Amino acid sequence: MKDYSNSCWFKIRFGIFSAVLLCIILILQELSKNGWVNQYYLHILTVIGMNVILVSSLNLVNGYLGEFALGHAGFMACGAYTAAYLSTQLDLTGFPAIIVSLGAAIIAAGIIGYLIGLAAFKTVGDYLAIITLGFNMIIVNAIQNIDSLGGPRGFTGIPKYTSLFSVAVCLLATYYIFYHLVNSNFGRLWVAIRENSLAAELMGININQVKNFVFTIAAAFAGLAGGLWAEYQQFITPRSFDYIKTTELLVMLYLGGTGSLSGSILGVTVYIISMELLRNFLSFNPQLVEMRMIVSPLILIIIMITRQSGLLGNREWRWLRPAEAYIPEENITHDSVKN
Amino acid sequence: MTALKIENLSKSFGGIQAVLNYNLELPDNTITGLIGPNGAGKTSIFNLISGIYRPDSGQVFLNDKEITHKALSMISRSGIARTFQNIRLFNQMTVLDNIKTAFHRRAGYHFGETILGLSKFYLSEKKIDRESMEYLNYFGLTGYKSEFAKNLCYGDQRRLEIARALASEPKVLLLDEPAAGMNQVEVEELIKLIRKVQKDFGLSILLIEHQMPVVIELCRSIQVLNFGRLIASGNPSEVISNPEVIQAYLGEMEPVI
Amino acid sequence: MNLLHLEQLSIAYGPIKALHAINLEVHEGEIISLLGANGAGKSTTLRAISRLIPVLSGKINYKGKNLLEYQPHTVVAQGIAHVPEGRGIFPGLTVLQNLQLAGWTVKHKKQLKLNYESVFNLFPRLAERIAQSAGTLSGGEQQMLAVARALMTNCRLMLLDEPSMGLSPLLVKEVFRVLREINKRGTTILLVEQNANMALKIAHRGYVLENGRIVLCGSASELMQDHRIIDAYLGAAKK
Amino acid sequence: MIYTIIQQMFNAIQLGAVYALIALGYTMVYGILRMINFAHGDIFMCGAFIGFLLATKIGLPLWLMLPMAMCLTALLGVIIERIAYRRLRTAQKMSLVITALGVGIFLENFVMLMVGPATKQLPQQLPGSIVQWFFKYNITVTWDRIWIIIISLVLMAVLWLFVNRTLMGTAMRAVADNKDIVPLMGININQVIAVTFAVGSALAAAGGIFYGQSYSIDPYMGIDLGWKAFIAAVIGGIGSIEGAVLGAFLLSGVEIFTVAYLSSNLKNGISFGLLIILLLIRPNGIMGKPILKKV
Repeated sequence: MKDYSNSCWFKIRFGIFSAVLLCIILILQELSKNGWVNQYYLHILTVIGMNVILVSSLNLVNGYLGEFALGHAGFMACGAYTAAYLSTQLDLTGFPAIIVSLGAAIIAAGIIGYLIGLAAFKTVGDYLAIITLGFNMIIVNAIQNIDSLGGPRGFTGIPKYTSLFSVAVCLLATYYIFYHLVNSNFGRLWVAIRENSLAAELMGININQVKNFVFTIAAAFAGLAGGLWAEYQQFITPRSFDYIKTTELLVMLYLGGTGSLSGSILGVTVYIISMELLRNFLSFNPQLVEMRMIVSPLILIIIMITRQSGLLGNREWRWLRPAEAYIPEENITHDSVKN
Repeated sequence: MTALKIENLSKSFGGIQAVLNYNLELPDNTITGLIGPNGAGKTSIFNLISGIYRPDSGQVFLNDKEITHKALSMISRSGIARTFQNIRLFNQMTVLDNIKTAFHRRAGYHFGETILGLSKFYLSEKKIDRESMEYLNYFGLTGYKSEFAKNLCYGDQRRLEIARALASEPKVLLLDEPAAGMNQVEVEELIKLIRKVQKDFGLSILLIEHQMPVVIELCRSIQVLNFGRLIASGNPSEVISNPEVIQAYLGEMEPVI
Repeated sequence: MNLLHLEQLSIAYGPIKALHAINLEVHEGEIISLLGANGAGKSTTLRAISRLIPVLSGKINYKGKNLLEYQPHTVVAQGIAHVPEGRGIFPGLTVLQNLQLAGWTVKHKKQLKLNYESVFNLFPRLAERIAQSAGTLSGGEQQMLAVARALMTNCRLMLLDEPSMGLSPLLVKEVFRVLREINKRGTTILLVEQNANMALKIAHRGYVLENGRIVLCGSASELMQDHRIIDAYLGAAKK
Repeated sequence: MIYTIIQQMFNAIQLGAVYALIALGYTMVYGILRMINFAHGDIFMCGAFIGFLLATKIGLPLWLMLPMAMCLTALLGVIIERIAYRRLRTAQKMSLVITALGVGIFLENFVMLMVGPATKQLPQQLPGSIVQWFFKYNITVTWDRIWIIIISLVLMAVLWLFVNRTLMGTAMRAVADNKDIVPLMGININQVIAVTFAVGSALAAAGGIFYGQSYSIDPYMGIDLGWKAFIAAVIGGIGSIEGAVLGAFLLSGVEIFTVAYLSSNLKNGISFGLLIILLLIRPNGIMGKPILKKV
């Protein structure tokens, strides 16, 4: 039988894939500077990339852990404002500035996520949804009241550090981490809690601790996406991180299907591209462009009624599946179980 | 040695006495049966032992250590595993992953090693895989390892639940009606399996069962509950000839009107 | 006369078959006991008759009508009342409100009044507690309320699911006395029980279910003497 | 000083009445289906716009427009339940919640397409003259506000009577209590749920029209007010009618006084903070009953 081969199996494939992807992106970026590739396409790809980070981190909580959290945009705001503030205040430029600001964004959002999780996971179900949403509103409201962050007018003058390339690097890193997490003991515990929290608890799992752990990770990655977003848009306002953003994330998540990393990629891609296509397709009539705004909720409703697990609920594309379990040789005796 | 000892356990729900002054001494390496009519408080006792309910009074000792008021997860960590009357598997997980969850406390890798995908992570995962497969082999479930647990047939789900409970390496196993809904052939297989599991793993088992043949075949001693109270206990032949037991189960044997 | 007739009724929960083509007849005015162990399919049978669960195959005939064409709430209007397992009262409502709801399908005021009279006559305890919320009643009283509610629907056939569950022996006797009384007043009863002796004592005929199949049927007195019944409850060692 | 407080309290009562009318819809649907109807805020918005169209396009007077708008919105609520929610009643809860979110977004965008994004003003149909008696004390209260408060309270009273004194109301509480048993009483559960949605939506429409009497309306107002009303329902104990009304007045009071004495920027933060603190201390709200955990 194969022995250690499948330990490298994913890493090799992933490495090759990343290298190819990043090369293509570098070439595209160069080409776009000369105007050979439309900037608009790169913009769409960048938006997709950032949203995939957001949606897949939300997927950890809402999909794998099975809790209904509604405040993800709040963590994005934490990251965005942390990155924005640091990148304008610190005396750094270029690569170190990106690392410091994004790192701080991750940590800030993670800490806030952890603290909120401490309070929020005292409740479950609908109440958890309400309470996370409440924290989202409070974060947004708090930012509105901090003058040094621009208050309700927004934060301007953020240097543009984010490019398609850096988004791609962050996305690949996110996926590498998430892939290992969901296919490890950590991820199995999350799904176990989702499937039957009582049985999970009776296997010795400290449910609240695990839940808060997932929540913190998800918040941290939302912070990363927020930081990327701030340094891409160069201008952020508190309003862009309220429940409307959360709702949009939920739509993409459930479109793709929960409990599946591939689903998150697919959901975001399908949603954003179809929105853009609709915009272009209907552009001959400005009235009709707005029609896409009714089309997207209709799609969501239809998907929920006809196909409740989304496009790829709880299933993965082959290349994101873990290696097949190692089958022991026949000579293993029953006694060996005892040890 | 006594694996599990319970003293004067009581619990009431809104005026209804579910369990009253229940006592148990479960010796090492034995199977004890718990029988009684529906609503007699058998499952309540399981819930009290495993910590789902908080007892009103009384104590539970596992290997002479008191576990009465510990958190749910701590009780199971100290060595009690159970199955449920209505099977509680992780339905949308594969059969193999169901077993693997039981390894969460001896995974052998930590968070950093996981997210970086270090070889220690892969090696430990492989070890967990192999050990889990041994459990599946033991219970004859190897062929279903990649199936979702919800797609197994009833008897296999029961066995998977027992396998998962065993994988967490308990000292005491609580089985709640493992034979419910099984036909004659399956029941006979189950009896063999439980006996074998008990011997191979050196377990002490507390067994709730409605099907008398199972209890009589397996248990050295039997306790009978009615209305939350212990009405009889002893070896199988004593118990089933006890008039009080007959009455609780069949009602009074009066002539038909 | 044949009031209810199950023909080759099969039911499955997902991939698990709960009933395997059972046949069962209930005649007008009878008390029928349906016995069996946990998970044998007794409750499933009742739930199928009151159309709470879908039927895989087979027929349910009631007074010559095909019950499969009905919905749960229209079955009640046909005169079938189901007293579910665990009583299933509305704990947040008062006793009176529980009874009022059960009278939902009774359209004539006069009939409704008669129903109340007969219920309170049969259960004077309920009349005393009319304004009390049902959740605060004792177990026995809750069971009485559940039966009373069935009577309020003007039923001709009453389906009872384990009325003795969780009740003390004295209360069980009381419940069974009332059931016999109700039967004497003209209501047919299909009774699901684990307490075989009690159930057979008041029944005219009985059926025994095992793993979704009917393995025994006959008159109550025959079943009482059948050693297999005793075996089923106390195992082989009883012999 | 005391007069300004009275003035603010008056404003709070008026806002509270609107919140209460919306919160009742949330609480009734939740009580019955254990479902947060995220689209309810948008049904409220639709009610306001239906009233707006009836008043401006057809020119109906208020006493005709209000009941008609309530009926039409009730119909809307029932249709939404029939098309989007009924099929998901037995499905896992998350799909239901997501569907409700989708319905909400749909309604917002649909109304926006129909009437445009600009804010609208409902025609003033109630007497806007100042109540002289209050004016003596420097408190500005107009007659239309008094009317709005009175009609709202009357509607709430009617609802209370309906739920507590009619058989249909008892059936609604029975569905909340033990949904599985209701069909065994011969009650069509779909009918009861439809009535619940109809009543909740009608009240939301009334809330929308009253809101439009004093404030401008726009297609996205449902989100904000919907959430506020929802918080009110949760604070009061979701599922409880008295709780929803109490929560609504409490929340509006907190909001009005925050704006008056602290800062209008803190309004949302403080109301959500109140919600979170209350949920952590009393998870079932002020009047809510604890839900038993069953194993």
